[in-house]
Amino acid sequence: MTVQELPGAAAYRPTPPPAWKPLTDPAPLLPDPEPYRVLGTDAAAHADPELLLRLYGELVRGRRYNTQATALTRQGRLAVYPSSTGQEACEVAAALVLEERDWLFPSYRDTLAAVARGLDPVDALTLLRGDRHTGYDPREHRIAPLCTPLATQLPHAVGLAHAARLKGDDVVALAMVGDGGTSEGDFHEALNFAAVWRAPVVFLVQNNGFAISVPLAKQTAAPSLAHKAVGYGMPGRLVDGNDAVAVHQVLGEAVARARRGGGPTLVEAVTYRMEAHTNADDATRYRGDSEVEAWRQHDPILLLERDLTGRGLLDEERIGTVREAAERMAAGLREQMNADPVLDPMDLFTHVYEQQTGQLREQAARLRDELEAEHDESGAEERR
Amino acid sequence: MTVQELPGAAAYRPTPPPAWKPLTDPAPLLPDPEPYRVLGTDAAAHADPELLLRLYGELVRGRRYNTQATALTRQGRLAVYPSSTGQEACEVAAALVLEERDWLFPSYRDTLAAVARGLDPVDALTLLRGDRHTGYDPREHRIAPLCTPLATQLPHAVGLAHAARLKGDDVVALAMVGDGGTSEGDFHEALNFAAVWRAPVVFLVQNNGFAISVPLAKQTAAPSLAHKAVGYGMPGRLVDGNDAVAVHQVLGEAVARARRGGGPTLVEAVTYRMEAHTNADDATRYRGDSEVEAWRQHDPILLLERDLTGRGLLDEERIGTVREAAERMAAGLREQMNADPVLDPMDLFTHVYEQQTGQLREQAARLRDELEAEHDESGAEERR
Amino acid sequence: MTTAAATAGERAGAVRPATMAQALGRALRDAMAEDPTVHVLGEDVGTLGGVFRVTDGLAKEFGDDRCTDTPLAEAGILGAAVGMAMYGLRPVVEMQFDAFAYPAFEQLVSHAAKMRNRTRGAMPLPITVRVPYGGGIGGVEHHSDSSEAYYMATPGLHVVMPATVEDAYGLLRQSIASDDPVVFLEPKRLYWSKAAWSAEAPAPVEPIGRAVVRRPGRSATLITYGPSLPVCMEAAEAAISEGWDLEVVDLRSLVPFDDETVAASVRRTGRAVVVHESSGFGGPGGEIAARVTERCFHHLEAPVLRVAGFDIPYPPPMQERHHLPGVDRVLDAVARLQWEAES
Amino acid sequence: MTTAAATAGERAGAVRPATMAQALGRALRDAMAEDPTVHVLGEDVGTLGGVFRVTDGLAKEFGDDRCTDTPLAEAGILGAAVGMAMYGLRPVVEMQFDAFAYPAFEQLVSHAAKMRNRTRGAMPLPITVRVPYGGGIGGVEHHSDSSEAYYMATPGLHVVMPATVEDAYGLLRQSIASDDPVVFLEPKRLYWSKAAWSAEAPAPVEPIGRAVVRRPGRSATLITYGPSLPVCMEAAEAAISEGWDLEVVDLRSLVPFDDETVAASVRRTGRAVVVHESSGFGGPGGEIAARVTERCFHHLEAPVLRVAGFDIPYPPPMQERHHLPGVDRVLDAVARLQWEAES
Ligand SMILES: Cc1ncc(C[n+]2csc(CCOP(=O)(O)OP(=O)(O)O)c2C)c(N)n1
Ligand SMILES: Cc1ncc(C[n+]2csc(CCOP(=O)(O)OP(=O)(O)O)c2C)c(N)n1
Ligand SMILES: [Mg+2]
Ligand SMILES: [Mg+2]
Repeated sequence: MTVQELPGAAAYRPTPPPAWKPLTDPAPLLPDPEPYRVLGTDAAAHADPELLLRLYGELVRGRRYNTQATALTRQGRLAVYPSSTGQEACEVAAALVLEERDWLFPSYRDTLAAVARGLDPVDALTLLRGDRHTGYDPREHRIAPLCTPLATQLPHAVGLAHAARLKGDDVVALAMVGDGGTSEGDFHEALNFAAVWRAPVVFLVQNNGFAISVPLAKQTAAPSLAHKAVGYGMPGRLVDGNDAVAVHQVLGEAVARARRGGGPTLVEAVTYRMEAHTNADDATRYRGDSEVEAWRQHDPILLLERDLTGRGLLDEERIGTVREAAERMAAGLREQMNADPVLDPMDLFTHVYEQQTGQLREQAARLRDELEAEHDESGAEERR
Repeated sequence: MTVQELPGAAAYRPTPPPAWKPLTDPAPLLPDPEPYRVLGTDAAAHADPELLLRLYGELVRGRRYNTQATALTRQGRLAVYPSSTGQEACEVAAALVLEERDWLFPSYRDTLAAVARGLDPVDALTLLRGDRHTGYDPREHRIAPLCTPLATQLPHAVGLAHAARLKGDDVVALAMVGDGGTSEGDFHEALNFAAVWRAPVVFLVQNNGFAISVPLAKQTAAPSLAHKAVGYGMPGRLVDGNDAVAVHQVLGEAVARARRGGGPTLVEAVTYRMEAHTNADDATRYRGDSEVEAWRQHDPILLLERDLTGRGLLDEERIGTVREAAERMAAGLREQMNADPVLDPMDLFTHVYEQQTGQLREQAARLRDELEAEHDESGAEERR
Repeated sequence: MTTAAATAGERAGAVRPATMAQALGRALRDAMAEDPTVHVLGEDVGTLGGVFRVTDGLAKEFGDDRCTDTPLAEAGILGAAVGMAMYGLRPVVEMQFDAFAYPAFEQLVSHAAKMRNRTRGAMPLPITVRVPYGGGIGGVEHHSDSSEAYYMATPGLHVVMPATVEDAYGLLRQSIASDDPVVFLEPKRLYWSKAAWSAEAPAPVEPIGRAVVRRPGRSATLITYGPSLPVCMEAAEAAISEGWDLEVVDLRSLVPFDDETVAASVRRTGRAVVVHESSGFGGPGGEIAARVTERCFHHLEAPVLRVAGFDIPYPPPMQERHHLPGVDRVLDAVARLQWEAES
Repeated sequence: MTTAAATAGERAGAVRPATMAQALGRALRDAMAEDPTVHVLGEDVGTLGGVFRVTDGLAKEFGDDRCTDTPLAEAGILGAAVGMAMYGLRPVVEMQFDAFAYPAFEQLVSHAAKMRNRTRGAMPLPITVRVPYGGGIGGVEHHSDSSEAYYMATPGLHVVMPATVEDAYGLLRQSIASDDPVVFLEPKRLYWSKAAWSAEAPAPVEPIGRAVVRRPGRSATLITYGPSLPVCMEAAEAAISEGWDLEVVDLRSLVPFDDETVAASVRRTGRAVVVHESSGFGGPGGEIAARVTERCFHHLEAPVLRVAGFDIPYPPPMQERHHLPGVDRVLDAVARLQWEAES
């Protein structure tokens, strides 16, 4: 290396490092400073009444589903239920915003989204009843299995959306995750892959304030969870998660962008988990009544009902009809869940591999012998 | 739920969701749109000449260390070397910006930073020579082991900085990672923990354009890697990684902020890996000469040398002195690395646990027998 | 009884029924009280006291900095614990459920297990990773895994599994005091098991690495640990009527493994069955059977048999009873120990 | 020879020396050419052709969308592969080195392994995870792990380990064609091993799940796989002069495990040694020894012995020769098979 002849220091302009390209403008990626709202604003007047009423019906049905499922846990008919009471606007909007060919990737809390998308209300609950891990064929309604390990479903959504795009199919994937789930490495890796691949996927974070007992402030120091989008180069959107119309609009725009090749979006819906984490949890250990009470005034059904009633789209009678429909659904669910599921223990060995391995055949044979012996014995007892 | 008495839709103001707090202003967290530079700008005149000369000396020494280490791979004295040639400004600034009581968390490419911090040049190379995983006591110079699994050292840095803060010690941790490493889940989790805990830690991303063969554009779609900071609620800073003075300043500010309790910072230094990934890699498979050539004009030593020469702080003579010192270091390194390390195979069993388990004792005894048998045999051969 | 003895008795405190969860909580509390470098961290360990309430009260007594609710990221938790241990703290990490320790696998295997060795003893990592593990509590998918096979195959980790209330306390204290990383597997379905126990003067227990004969016997040895110990004890009782006097060995730790106690028992009885809940194939039973056979070959009247979970993903709760090794399967295996040879 | 046969011979193509790496690359190429749903993804698999050059040329021939350089994140890679497989693709993932598959552990264990079972067969995942594995190539820390114990203990995964050039091709083709997830362990130190092989007409190989007797013998059975096969073959040759005629069984897959072939061999020979490079404790050898003993107890003249890596973190390259099981250790174990009983 030789010392080069140089002009005086002041004479040369600083040049950027050679490969440095001017930055993409981060401004369009940044979320607005406050959650987007429609209900109670002038914008509500422009919303499609039919959609509003559909949303309302699903919200009421969804709430009823939640309360019924929680009741079933008390009756011992459901092992555990993570209720989405208070979050129905997100659940329902996520389901309704998708086309039939699209895919939904729910977390363990999102049975309701699956049901709103058309899944049988009982099939959606097998995981939580304990008879089957996944009570449905994911391909039938294009709903991935309800996912328990947090955030792990997000890369699946990216891979599926990517695969669909490669095949030339017009398919969007919508993946749901909680505020707590955003801290997991899989959240990061999924969003990064999605942005690099421009995969047609929408990430919906339901920020319901808590990860079990841990409040958002112990989860992140970010201005908002939507701000995380900038770091991946995708738009971040912040929406009032209890305003079903707003959530539907924001998700709708994100789905449309994904569909036209514009890549992924991160949507943070600010909402609140009105019930405990699950029926097994005791929420009084980590939060006060006043907080819950304040959110009760911001109930998603209340917000929409107010708006629709205020604008004459809804009256006591129509409300009654909607509630009756929800009651019928609940009654059906109750009845169906009262039947004990019929299970074949031999199923344990059927789907481990496509072809049963020798050792599984041996183990299956052993269990069959045991069951037969049990059967003979109880038969013998009966005969006695 | 009863339908409440409501005012007309237009009459009520939208209220934000109850727990929603006004956002932290993301503006101060966002990096400037272009990498910060000092050299070649008026700001250079304000830099401390002593620091400038120190940086210069270390850069030259660092470059020599890199070329010597690469030469040692050709001579079979070093198994592999991931050179930081071209990145010396980052390596050196990271080392010099820290106080003695602070901690450095280097990645596998950052032997140079460790050496610039005072680590013995040979001890820094044992991992790559293959005689010892870590050739030094991390506590002696407060340098964590050179870390191979990408980004996994970042949560360590956070934990250590957090522990120091809890103990009331005035200690900052600086953790180094590559552009590729930012895609790993551990990067995400570490930055999030650091921000939530306000841990005194500085993350230095050396964006050298490649992760082995994969260029940045396949790694991220973000405006810059520094933009990732916003999503964690920490400041992101973008700096010309070949401008040693700028890197030193930006890191210095970040370290100072961390020290005074201001929490973590993410610094992205834009630089370039001038050599192949390691001596075993063939960079011509994935990049052209012209790109490398352009960066050669932006060499960190050249930039600083130009500036110092232009301002009369450096002349041929002083340059000569600096280079001679570097040559002496290189000669010493060469000589020391020419000696075969003396290894005791029984060491394999010494540090698995504090107390050797029974089975390790058995295995150690077996190896000892084997070695003695070998020894006897070769002794017998010699005697023959 | 002398007055001194009475006073000692009083100081020792009353022996009351305690659950394993309570004993574990007490162990954490006492360790934190004695040693200010002990820190507890994990998801929901603070305000909530953990989903199993093992850490209940710790945040209140020692503050949030000593018992910390972390963000929800297991690699981050264990990685941070590594850094804290590097600085001289003694972190105790809680993983919420067994399968949720998997995200931390790389930090556990590539760092926690290797740091002492990598630094030639300069940087030991005194980390305890508490993992509520195993099934039998009706948990949904991912809440009932037995993953000890992964940990025991990882040199550098200790793998400890208490099966009694006394051991829960004693082994956890020892694990926290250990200068090495310990994976501490807490059998979920024993959390609410009770025993008479004194929180004020907990009985000392054998050190980690020592197996204990829980029931002496002469016909055959049941080798087990953790959640399967009660199953084996019950099986041993039931076996009496079949004419078998079974010895039950509780391993208490897989690493270190107590070859002496196990081999001595099998040499005495000449027959052995390994019982665990983890899947059989690639599970601890293979290692144990192989070790025992290597050491006791000429004393064995029959091959060492294994009773284990099936080689399937953990089933839905309504099916788990078919999967879990119960008393009948243990007795069935004992019956297959080639007793004909005897007569 | 008829003309037809000659033509077939020509079509079959020339038999030339090929390395295992080349055979693997060819398997990927042929699979991609035959089936458009086969996609390769991983770090540096595209432009660079992988750090071991196994994927060399694939991106050029099939485009970036079929052979994709991903961001550097293993959980993301495997997680994306799960999603791709859910949509009907057949992803082949490359993990750059063995220890760098650990970040993907949760995706592998909690999803890839369980999806078929969870959905009761509705959603099988035809994913192949290629892992360059094992030591002996002088790699620095984290570049020489043997982690088959983790995978074999995970129901739902197939675990396949080729040891020959023919198997490298044949087993990889079978793995990609399998509708189940396969962890495909490529012994790094055999990448450059050569054998005469025809790329145009690769010889068909036994199916996954079948062990193969690589060398018949009568004195004792060496049970092995992957990187240790050449060691065992060499040991068998060396054993001749000691008067031992060793049979060598190459398992080829740990899951499924071929009990028949292995047990048949041991029943014939009455003695067995399991040889692998992975650490002994909790490694595959325990399972294998236990299975063999369960099945062949009364045929065994001596306990099944194991020759394995030590129970230590993989050592620095300059020390690895002490760690790796070599010919001498295999012969030493054979010598300990209680031959006195014979006479
Ligand atoms: C990887 C992983 N770690 C831990 C858990 C245990 N867990 C179940 S739900 C939950 C909290 C989730 O919080 P959030 O993501 O905000 O979703 P929410 O429950 O609020 O819907 C935790 C820690 C898990 N399921 N997966
Ligand atoms: C977890 C993990 N995955 C993969 C690798 C293999 N690997 C070593 S270096 C490297 C590229 C790193 O790129 P970057 O982070 O940009 O650092 P640089 O090499 O440019 O300094 C890869 C993929 C690794 N070491 N660790
Ligand atoms: Mg939440
Ligand atoms: Mg790089």
